[in-house]
Amino acid sequence: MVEIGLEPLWQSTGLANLEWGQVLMMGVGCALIYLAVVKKFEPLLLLPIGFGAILSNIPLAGIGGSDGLLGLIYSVGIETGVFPLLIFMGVGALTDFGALIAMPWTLLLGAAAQFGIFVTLLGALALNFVPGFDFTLAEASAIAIIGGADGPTAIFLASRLAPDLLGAIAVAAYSYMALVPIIQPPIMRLLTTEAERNVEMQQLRHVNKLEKVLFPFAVLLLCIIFLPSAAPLIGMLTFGNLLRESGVVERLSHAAQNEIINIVTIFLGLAVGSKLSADKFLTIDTLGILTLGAFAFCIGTAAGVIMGKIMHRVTGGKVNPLIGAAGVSAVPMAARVVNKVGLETNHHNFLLMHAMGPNVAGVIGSAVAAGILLAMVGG
Amino acid sequence: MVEIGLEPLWQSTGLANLEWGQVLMMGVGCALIYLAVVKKFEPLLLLPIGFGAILSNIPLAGIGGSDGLLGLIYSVGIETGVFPLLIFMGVGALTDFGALIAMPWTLLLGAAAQFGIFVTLLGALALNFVPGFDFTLAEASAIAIIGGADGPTAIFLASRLAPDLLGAIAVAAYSYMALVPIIQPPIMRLLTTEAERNVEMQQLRHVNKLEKVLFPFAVLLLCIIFLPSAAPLIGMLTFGNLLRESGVVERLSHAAQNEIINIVTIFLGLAVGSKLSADKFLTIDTLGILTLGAFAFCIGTAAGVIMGKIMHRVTGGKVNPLIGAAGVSAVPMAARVVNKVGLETNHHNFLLMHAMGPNVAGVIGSAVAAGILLAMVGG
Amino acid sequence: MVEIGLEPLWQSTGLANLEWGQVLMMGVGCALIYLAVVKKFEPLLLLPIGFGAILSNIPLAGIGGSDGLLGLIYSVGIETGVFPLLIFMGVGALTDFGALIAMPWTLLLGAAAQFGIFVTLLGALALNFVPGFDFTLAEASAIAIIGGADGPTAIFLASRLAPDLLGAIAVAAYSYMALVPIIQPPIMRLLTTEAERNVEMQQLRHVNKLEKVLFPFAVLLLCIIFLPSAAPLIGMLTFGNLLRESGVVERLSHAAQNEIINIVTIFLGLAVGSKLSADKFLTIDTLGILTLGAFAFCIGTAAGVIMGKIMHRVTGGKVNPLIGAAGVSAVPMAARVVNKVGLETNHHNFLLMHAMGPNVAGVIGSAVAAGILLAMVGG
Amino acid sequence: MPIEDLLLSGVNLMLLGMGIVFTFLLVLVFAMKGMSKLAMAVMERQGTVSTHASTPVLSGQDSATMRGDLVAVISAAINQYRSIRH
Amino acid sequence: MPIEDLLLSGVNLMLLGMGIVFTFLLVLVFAMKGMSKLAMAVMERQGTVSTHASTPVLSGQDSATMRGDLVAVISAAINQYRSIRH
Amino acid sequence: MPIEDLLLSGVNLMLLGMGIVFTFLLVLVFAMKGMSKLAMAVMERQGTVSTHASTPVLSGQDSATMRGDLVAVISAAINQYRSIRH
Ligand code: NA
Ligand code: NA
Ligand code: NA
Repeated sequence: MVEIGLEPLWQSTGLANLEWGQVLMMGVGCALIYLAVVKKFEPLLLLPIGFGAILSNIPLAGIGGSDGLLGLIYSVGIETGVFPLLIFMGVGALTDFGALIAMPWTLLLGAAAQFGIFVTLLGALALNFVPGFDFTLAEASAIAIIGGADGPTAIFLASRLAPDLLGAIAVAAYSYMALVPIIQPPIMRLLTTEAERNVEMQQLRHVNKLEKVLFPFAVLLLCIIFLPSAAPLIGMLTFGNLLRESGVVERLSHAAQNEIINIVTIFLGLAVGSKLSADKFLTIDTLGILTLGAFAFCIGTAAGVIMGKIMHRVTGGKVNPLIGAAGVSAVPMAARVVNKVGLETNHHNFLLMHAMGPNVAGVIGSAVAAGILLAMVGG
Repeated sequence: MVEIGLEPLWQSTGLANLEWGQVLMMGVGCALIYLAVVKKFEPLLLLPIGFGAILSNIPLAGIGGSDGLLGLIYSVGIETGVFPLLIFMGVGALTDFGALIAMPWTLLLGAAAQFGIFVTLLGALALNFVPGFDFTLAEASAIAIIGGADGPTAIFLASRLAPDLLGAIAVAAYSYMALVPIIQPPIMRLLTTEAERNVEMQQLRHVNKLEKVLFPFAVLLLCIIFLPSAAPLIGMLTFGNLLRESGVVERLSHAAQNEIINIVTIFLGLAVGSKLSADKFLTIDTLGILTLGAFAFCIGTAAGVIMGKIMHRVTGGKVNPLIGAAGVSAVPMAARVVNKVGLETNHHNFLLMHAMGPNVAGVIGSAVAAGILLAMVGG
Repeated sequence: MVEIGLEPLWQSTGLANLEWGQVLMMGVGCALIYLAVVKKFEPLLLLPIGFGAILSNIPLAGIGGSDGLLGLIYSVGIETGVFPLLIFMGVGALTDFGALIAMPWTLLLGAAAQFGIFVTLLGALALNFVPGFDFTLAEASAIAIIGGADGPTAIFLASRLAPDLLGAIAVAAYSYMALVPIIQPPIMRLLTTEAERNVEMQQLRHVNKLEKVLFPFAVLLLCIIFLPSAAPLIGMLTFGNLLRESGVVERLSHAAQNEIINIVTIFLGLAVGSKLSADKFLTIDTLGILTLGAFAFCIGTAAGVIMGKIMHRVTGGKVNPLIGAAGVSAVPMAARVVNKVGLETNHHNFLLMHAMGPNVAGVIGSAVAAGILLAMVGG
Repeated sequence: MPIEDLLLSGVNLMLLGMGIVFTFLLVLVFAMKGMSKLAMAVMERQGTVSTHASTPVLSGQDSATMRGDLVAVISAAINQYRSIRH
Repeated sequence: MPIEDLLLSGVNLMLLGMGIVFTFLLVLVFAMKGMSKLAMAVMERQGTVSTHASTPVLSGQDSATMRGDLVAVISAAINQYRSIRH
Repeated sequence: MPIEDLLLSGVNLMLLGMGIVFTFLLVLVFAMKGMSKLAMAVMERQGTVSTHASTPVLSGQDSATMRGDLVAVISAAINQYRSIRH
């Protein structure tokens, strides 16, 4: 007779098996969902990540384990790098690079903002002087990419260089992307004069269809020649963009912008959440990552604004240095923040379109930075 | 020279290789398609199941084999449990639990209707007295879940406890769900007086948005504490529901309610159909399963109605006992049947909304029952 | 200290690693994209194939390798045969077989046009007399299927019989399908008299719903009896068509016609592109395949038209022989070409609907031919 | 294999292949004609009986019969299968 | 296992099973009642405070607090976890 | 590895990294400027030649040329590749 008594019954309850770490991680999951739902912090990712954290910390159920639903999704979609790359395809299909094509020089603002990545890399290594921290170069690089302010890039790089830190890095990346409206404005105001913030930029020129079709090829060509390690990211971004701009594959462009990116986002979020286990997330490393992440965003913003000031000088005052802050990516949040801070000084100064140039340049810039880190450290 | 003659040609025809069992199973497949198309029996699942049965019984083609399309889909989606869980996410995203939140006591109707599951479990074991039957406890449990009147739950549990019976169990579950309008009314009329059926229930109170957002957490919390083995099912159901009710992830909610559930339904049906092979389906066990399934639905309905009568007494006549029949789940068919039987007695008595409470309670109830069976028998 | 110097930096650039073959293949990829975007050559497939060719030839990135995105997609979707079969399901769901049901005799036109396949098979074998060519029977069969003028069938068969030639075969199949408006008209004009081209055909009879529902079963039944090796292709085609015509599974039919086919098309194209590597594509074999492909289309068209002339005689002039050209499939391009050539002779003679019959018959015909080749050569 | 033998196999394959293609599609022609006749007969009868089959909710009587049908059909199949195998 | 023992297991399972189902759903009844009360209280308070929470773009002050909250919550969790484990 | 060496690697990486990022994006600036010029020239020429390229159905002459193009391009590629490898 199969023994079905009260003792095995009790042993099969969650109460009898819950560990403190799991309870705490479920709390973290709930906090992420709270931020997503109530505060509208990047809800498309933080809600699934938070729920994934709850599910994978349920005792006995093993949902995050190698046979569990979230564990399976993780191994199929994130370990292989497939999900972040498909998201990048969707981002490419959703992005209009017209503003960047009209103002190619704003690419330099996107370049400058990547300074946040590399300073954070140094910061992560320097943190090793503090007892309790022991980041390798690969881990420091994965943490540094938070400064790229780009979720899929961060997840892609972390899955390659530091899978154990992936949960914390993804949470930090998306949280700070949502916090861009709080982090950036003080830095922007501090580094610019009122006169600079007051600059009205001339209207963008018209960009024709052929330019938009050739643009993905130009970016991909340089990537092939100089930095093939960035080719998976840049390749899928430009592929998605070509689907959009070619105008002959409407069905596929629609699928990349909707079905694929939506389905993958649900699975990506749940799978990232499955990495929020107590033993990997509730460590001193996570505090370091959260601190370094904030630091990265601040440095990146500052570097972008300072490059903006340089361009302001060089162009004889035609460039409003505020748009440099949009170079961190965090599309389209950072561009909206630029617009808002600009309007504070001058009620008729709409910088949104001008900020979109450096904003999308930041996406390319951080993919390039990710490629460099992969090539130099990933070997 | 490669020999290409008439003899190998004949050997490559279906005629030369068809076995009787395959012909019979193709007939079963056609019968299922007939029921789906002409009689509108759960067509979303019975049509793909029936077609899958035909395809996987074609000689030589090996479509249901380990290298064949349906065999591959089965091993990726059902053996792993992924497909039923994704369907549950979609069900969560499609379900408005408002009626249940307005009348939490109707959860008890959903509880009572699960009696059908456990009585059927006993019945399956008792059937072993009949020569030819030899159900283990695990197999009996998988058969019993048909009484839950919930397709994905039945497939999920069967794939874990009795994969060989999965085809017959899935066919029985969906067939009887479609037969709810024939099975339930006589039982409902038999067990209730005209006065009871005549009861008009008061209008449901308004349920606010926050309640709807908190509801999935309440259900999941109890599942974590008491019954973690039900967490995969309950977890995905509540996740889907949170996507719906949070109001901040419209894109993801839409994907769960449409793209994902539609795609998975096609594949789930075909893969279940691939388990309808002669040697597994054309056994005496299948007759037992079909009989027990009908039995399970009857008992579940009766138990729900009797609990409805108890609530009718306790509340001093405020509850119409008919709504207890909706506790078996089979959403939304069972609720519609309640409404129809109610209207027979009183032309102005619309019970549909009141029956939706126990109806969705039945989904939670059978997921809970599945968790119990997994925990007690699945180990 | 990790060595991060200029030498490894240079070694990580594409410039230092690019091989000529890769550059050439990227050029081929660009040419395919050019044809897709500017000339509207089957853009839904040639654009992803072309981009896949570029991506998989990027040095160091390994995107087409076994761990790369495209390599993974290839092994999951094409090596298993899943993608072409899902496309076939979508084709079935998108196709209205009404014109064929109204004129069942036009099936013979679809049969005749398959002559292109088998003559090309002979041609491929005869090419072995030319030094440098050494096609096996399996390879010759895979090449011959280009004459079926049906992309997914060609990819399915090539993945089974000659995976190394898959890239070239897919490129040839889709290119020539796009070239149908150039290849066919001269042959059609050459083989028909003005009087024949002038024939106006009587209006198609009405086809009722039940006929459309029974049609997929009739086709599948014959396939089961005579040619089970064609069952994967014919099975998924008829399944998709039943989803469409049954009228009870609107959600699933919509998913097969949109989400599934769009998503799979993107992945199929990219994965086929990943087979366009220099060592497999830049061979004398490819030139042979391109030549044989054009040859196959010409022979298929001619055979169809000649069978059309026979039917013209037999029916006492009721059949316009032009519609035989549509028997090669290439849906709906070939039917449109027939319509256009018909209008040249007689401005009031709209043959489009009459050409749709042989056109969809050609799809069935080439799936049957593929089944024969699989059964005879694939063993 | 010498090229001549390959070619011979190819010719063989062509003859058989075209033969099967034509046979298959010719049989399909007749199958479709039969099917169409059947379908029209059924539709005509149904037309007089009213469009009964397309009512979305089952009427009691109709379905009760049919449920009998389902169990009957499967039972018959199982019996037949068992009697053949044993 | 003899059928009688199986049946005994089955009865055992039935009693336990229905017991758990009822307990679970009964506790859920009370959990839902509590939750509804809480939700209505919160909504009422919010109703007077204005529909603050649903503003899509964050106001500076509100979010600054919250960012403190996020880091504070996670820090507290980590500290607690470490103090328990060590 | 001692932390000092790690930091040295980090500084190295930072200098190289920012160098490459700036070089890459600077070259991209010029590539884009060139591309835009090219695109505008092409569009202007096309504007006068009419919007020929966007006709959905191929005109015979145009495509015949192009089909020659396709085979020619691939043939050239294959020849070049073979001549290099052998
Ligand atoms: Na960035
Ligand atoms: Na239920
Ligand atoms: Na064809």
